[in-house]
Amino acid sequence: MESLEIYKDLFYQSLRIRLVEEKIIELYPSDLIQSPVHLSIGQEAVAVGVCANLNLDDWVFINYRGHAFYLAKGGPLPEFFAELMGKKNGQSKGKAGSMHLASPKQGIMGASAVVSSTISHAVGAALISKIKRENRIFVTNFGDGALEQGAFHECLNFASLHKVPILFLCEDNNLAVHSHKKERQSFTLEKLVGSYGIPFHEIEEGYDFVKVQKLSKISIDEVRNTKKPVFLKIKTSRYKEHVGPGEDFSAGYRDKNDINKWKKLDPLLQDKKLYESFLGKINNEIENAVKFGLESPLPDREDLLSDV
Amino acid sequence: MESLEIYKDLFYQSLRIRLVEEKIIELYPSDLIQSPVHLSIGQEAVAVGVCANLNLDDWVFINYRGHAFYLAKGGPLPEFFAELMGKKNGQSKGKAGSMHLASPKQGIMGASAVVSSTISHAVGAALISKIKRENRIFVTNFGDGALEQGAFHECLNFASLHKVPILFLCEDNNLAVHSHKKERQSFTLEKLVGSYGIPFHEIEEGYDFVKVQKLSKISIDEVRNTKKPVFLKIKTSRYKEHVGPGEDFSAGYRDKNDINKWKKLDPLLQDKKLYESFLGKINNEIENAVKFGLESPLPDREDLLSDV
Amino acid sequence: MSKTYKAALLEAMQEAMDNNPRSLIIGQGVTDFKGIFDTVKGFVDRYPDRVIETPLSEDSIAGICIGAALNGAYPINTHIRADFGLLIFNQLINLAAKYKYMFGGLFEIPCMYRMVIGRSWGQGAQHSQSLQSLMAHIPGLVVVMPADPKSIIESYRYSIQKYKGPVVMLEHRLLYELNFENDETKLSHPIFGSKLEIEGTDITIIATSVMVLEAKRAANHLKKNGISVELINLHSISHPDKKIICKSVEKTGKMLVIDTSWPAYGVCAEMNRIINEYKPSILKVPSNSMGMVSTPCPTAKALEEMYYPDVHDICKEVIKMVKKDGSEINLPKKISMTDFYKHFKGPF
Amino acid sequence: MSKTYKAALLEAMQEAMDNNPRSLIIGQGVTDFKGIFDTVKGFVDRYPDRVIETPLSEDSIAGICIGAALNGAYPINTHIRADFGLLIFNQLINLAAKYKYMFGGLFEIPCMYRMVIGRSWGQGAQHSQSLQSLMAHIPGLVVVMPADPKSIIESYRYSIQKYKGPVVMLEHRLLYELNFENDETKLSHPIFGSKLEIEGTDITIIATSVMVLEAKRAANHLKKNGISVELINLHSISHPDKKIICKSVEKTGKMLVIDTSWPAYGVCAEMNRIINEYKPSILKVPSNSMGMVSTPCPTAKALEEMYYPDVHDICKEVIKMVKKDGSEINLPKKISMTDFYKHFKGPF
Ligand SMILES: Cc1ncc(C[n+]2csc(CCOP(=O)(O)OP(=O)(O)O)c2C)c(N)n1
Ligand SMILES: Cc1ncc(C[n+]2csc(CCOP(=O)(O)OP(=O)(O)O)c2C)c(N)n1
Ligand SMILES: [Mg+2]
Ligand SMILES: [Mg+2]
Repeated sequence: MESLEIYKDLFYQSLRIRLVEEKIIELYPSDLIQSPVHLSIGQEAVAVGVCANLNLDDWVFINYRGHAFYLAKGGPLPEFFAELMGKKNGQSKGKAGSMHLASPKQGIMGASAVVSSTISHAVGAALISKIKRENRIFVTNFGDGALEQGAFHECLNFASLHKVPILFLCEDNNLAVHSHKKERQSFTLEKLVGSYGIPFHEIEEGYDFVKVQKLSKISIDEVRNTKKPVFLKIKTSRYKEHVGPGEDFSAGYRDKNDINKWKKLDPLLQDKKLYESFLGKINNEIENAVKFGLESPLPDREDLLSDV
Repeated sequence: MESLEIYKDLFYQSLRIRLVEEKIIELYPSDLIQSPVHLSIGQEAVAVGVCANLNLDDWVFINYRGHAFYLAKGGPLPEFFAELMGKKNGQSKGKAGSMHLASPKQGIMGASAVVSSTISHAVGAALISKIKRENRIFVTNFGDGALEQGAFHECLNFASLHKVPILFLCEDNNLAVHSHKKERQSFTLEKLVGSYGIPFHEIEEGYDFVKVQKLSKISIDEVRNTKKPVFLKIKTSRYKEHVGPGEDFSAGYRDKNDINKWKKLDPLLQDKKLYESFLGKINNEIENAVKFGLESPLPDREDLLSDV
Repeated sequence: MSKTYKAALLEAMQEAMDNNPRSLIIGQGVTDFKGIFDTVKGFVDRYPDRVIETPLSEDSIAGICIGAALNGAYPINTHIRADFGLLIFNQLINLAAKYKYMFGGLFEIPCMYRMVIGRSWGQGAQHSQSLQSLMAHIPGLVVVMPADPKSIIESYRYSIQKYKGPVVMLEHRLLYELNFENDETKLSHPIFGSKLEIEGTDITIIATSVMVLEAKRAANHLKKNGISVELINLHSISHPDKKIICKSVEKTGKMLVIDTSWPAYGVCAEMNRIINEYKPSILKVPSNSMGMVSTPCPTAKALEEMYYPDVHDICKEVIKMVKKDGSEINLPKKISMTDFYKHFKGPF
Repeated sequence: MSKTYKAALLEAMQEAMDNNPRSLIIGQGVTDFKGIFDTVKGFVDRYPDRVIETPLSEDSIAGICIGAALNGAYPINTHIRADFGLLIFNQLINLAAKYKYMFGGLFEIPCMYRMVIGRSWGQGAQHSQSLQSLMAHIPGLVVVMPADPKSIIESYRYSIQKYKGPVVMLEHRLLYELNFENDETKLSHPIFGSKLEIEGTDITIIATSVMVLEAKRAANHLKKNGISVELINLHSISHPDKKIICKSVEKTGKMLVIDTSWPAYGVCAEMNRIINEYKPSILKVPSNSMGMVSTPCPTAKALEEMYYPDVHDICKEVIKMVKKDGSEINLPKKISMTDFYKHFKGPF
């Protein structure tokens, strides 16, 4: 693809995610979505850029902040809205909600709301893939806060020891809820990862989906070629509050200027022309998806009792 | 002290531990000690060398392989034998047994039989010490296997972040039960520890109590002076089976030659003269301690129900 | 004078900091502007040394609390969801609960683990569990489920100032914002035992945490319809007051246990053991258990409403147990508990 | 033909490897010369890809099993002591148990966690726990405590070849070396339900794991003395067979529950719930619970002997329950269970 085409394509996908989440914000006060939402607004380029390099049969394991990855990897939008609305036609019949998105057909293998708890799942799936001599890779996506959990370290050790084809992907927004990385971490991530013999890469420009796509391809190709773990950290920026549809700059735990700087670099905000050109099509898709959700029946007692 | 005096003193202490454990081996078939024993034979110099640099009010947190540290830090011997025999006059009324030795008066703060589980206790005690502006240090002693537990990594992070006065002391005998380090670990420990900004030191000559004393002093002084965590790894060698009084070279999981090399360097085996000169006095102490244990009454129903 | 549940928690925490210089508040978010749902808000400014924000490392933090207690502190470790408490089960069960006994009394571990339990609003399977029975099974742990501000003040004070072992406090998310009228009843022992909330003659309801409130609403409704409920607030799950439980059931002949968790192997089970080891003949009809449906918790509101029992369901069960035919009694409307308690419009 | 418990485990593991190519054995020590008390010994040579030694990292290994199951494997994860199993409670309870439900059936997690429970010999507080009730409380987990070789063969086969969810197998350390005569009884469902071991008329004993054996010894002794015991082997702790339990107690009017763990919030409690929700009037005398004393486990042999109930204590309790005055009946001698079963001279 021409680079302009790539730019347009990734822009479209990122914008689609953002508009989906803005629709969630719009719907939220109406109580159509009665479940906590952890928005990815500001972080879309990570999911879009990385997933652009993944095949359908590559598996991604995500967490409670999972809208962007679900959509970027191809999870269906109508079932997404139905899921968030707690409807029977949701991907998981409404039992999952926003925090537990999954869509195995597209290789989205389930999200957990317990920090760091799906990293080991990705390692396990990759281990079996290696044993079966498959040719695909596994991605585990987590925040900077997840790095503090013991389970994460155990996973680095095991993945490197057993040489499994996995990309450790850290979405570093510098925050865990309201706490900054420096209040929580004493380690240098690059050195830490390096001590396991795992290659470490970093992308500073997490707002730039093209850069993310290009640079993450290097890491992803490395996993494919070496069939070994690689670590990729992408700097990003959460525009909204930790959970919920609002902003919380007034709370004083972070500086609005930091976000404003980031926003100045954010193509979705800067490239007004392209934005306008896609708006109609995307909003159309979203309206239909919302409609699908609204029209879906509620799950019933049988759904309550099944799937145990 | 003159260096010869130091040598003699540390020899005496190391030999005392070894003879105590050999007494355990002797007693074991008689079923006087009905509890698993994890012997430190071959590893005594670590405990003796390190504890030589500790004050009475420095606290040590140990594990199930705790005989050597208990004795080196000054835990009373009669109550030790009574404890192993499950008697009422044991340090812990027989409720602890070999795996859970403690003696708070001498700063031996309790041993756990769950790998890696007392490291955080040492960090916590050190944290309070810092808050109270005390002038003492804390030692957490663990095996190479403990490095694989997530909790250990969490502790490195916290200790470094909060700058607490703790010595992380790894007794590296290269084995966890029957499994070699290379089957379990993909990391370079020095780099790993370094990534937390924690100084790392290593002593190769874990058979040599004088070297251990001298070199560990550097690490311990560093903790005292900087009031920050320091990591010390000491290479050592377990002569006996993982648990129990026997040897298991016939099992084939390790090479007897490796141990033989180590034994050739072991002063307790090589310096026959000094050995002989101390034997009588130590055996005398041991006989009295065993007698104390034998004569101690059994714990009763009241003991069973108390201390919950 | 009335007081909210969370105001009582704030008061208890405040008192801990002021009256016990050993107290330490440690956990994720304890220094942030939300301050554990306002219960330790602003503390870090006043007690900078004794309010400790932590990394996302539950296991080691729980162990750090044990070590802190050994060195003379009284650590109060917060967990915004009891579900994450599963990460500390090794430290809690293998270490904290056993430290004193295992060493024959050489050590004591006075400390408190505060965990928020229960539903609020679309929290799904991993943010809604009530894990009290797992902990109450373990000798060496005291597990308390305070149901009102007064029990909070009394039991936190006693734990922090007098008790020398680990206490797990399970605080129900739905209760935080609720306002309680001043209540004159007193616990006979603040961290052990249970409390007789309402005297009655027709049936004994034993309830925990927020279900005490639902049971009260049910009792009120039923009273108007001629059914007299005796209500026991279990309070200390690990050390319930067997006497008042047996005495009550002996009087009414009927027992309904309403817990915030699953009935199997839970509070409902334990209450039946207590009765049967005393005198099974006091039960004149089969006992009854209410709690979460025996599945993980679904996220969809429509399913959540079926998942949790409420005043409507309680009345229905009581009527069944008390009268063969309750057709003449109107049931209270099935209004969502979260709607009734009103404060769950927000995301968390 | 007779068979030891551990020979049955070996057979079950062998069958797993041979008949289900997806099977994976993963845990600490699975490749060593002891091979999890001989139950997977030598496997690594024959199936090098499918027997995986692990670092000391219980939490992540449990999660790796979940991921492995998602990718088509059937992981069998071993834990030499159930006490260390507490380190996997987050993965077991928050993830494995909920995966299928939480995602509305999109995924299944067929896998097995094998955990060794119980006393052997001076194991103390952290190497002796029986944590079945903590897991049996959780919907989504199947918890089985096989008491004999036949149940092992049947239930492991069914779990590994047919069942699509996580199963926790609790194997009692004392049973491993024991030889069992061939037993013709069959489980009606290998991983759900319970088993009537002995028919009798005077009292129902419901027992788990090794306590089934002790109860059998007691039943034999009591039979000679004119007391007829009906014995139920609970087998599936999470899914007991309520019908045979209720039917039996209805017949005998008396229930004694003997578990390997603490009575409170445990198997003893749950059995009483089952009875009382069916018909409390079937209990003609107070029920009785036996299990570990309500303290952590002491190490001293002298205390251990008081800590665990044995055939002597069981007979004593049964006599009390069945006859007002049992003075004419001799009690069997109080011999240590570990001495009786003979194989604990060794260190572990
Ligand atoms: C084990 C665990 N502890 C605490 C929480 C509460 N919690 C939810 S999200 C979060 C912050 C996670 O931060 P990070 O990993 O950086 O992800 P981000 O939210 O920034 O995307 C915390 C502490 C949790 N869900 N799980
Ligand atoms: C959490 C946990 N997992 C497994 C075990 C079983 N176990 C006991 S000792 C041991 C090996 C520990 O090795 P290391 O830390 O090197 O200490 P060493 O025995 O060599 O002194 C293991 C795996 C345990 N006690 N705790
Ligand atoms: Mg973050
Ligand atoms: Mg070792």
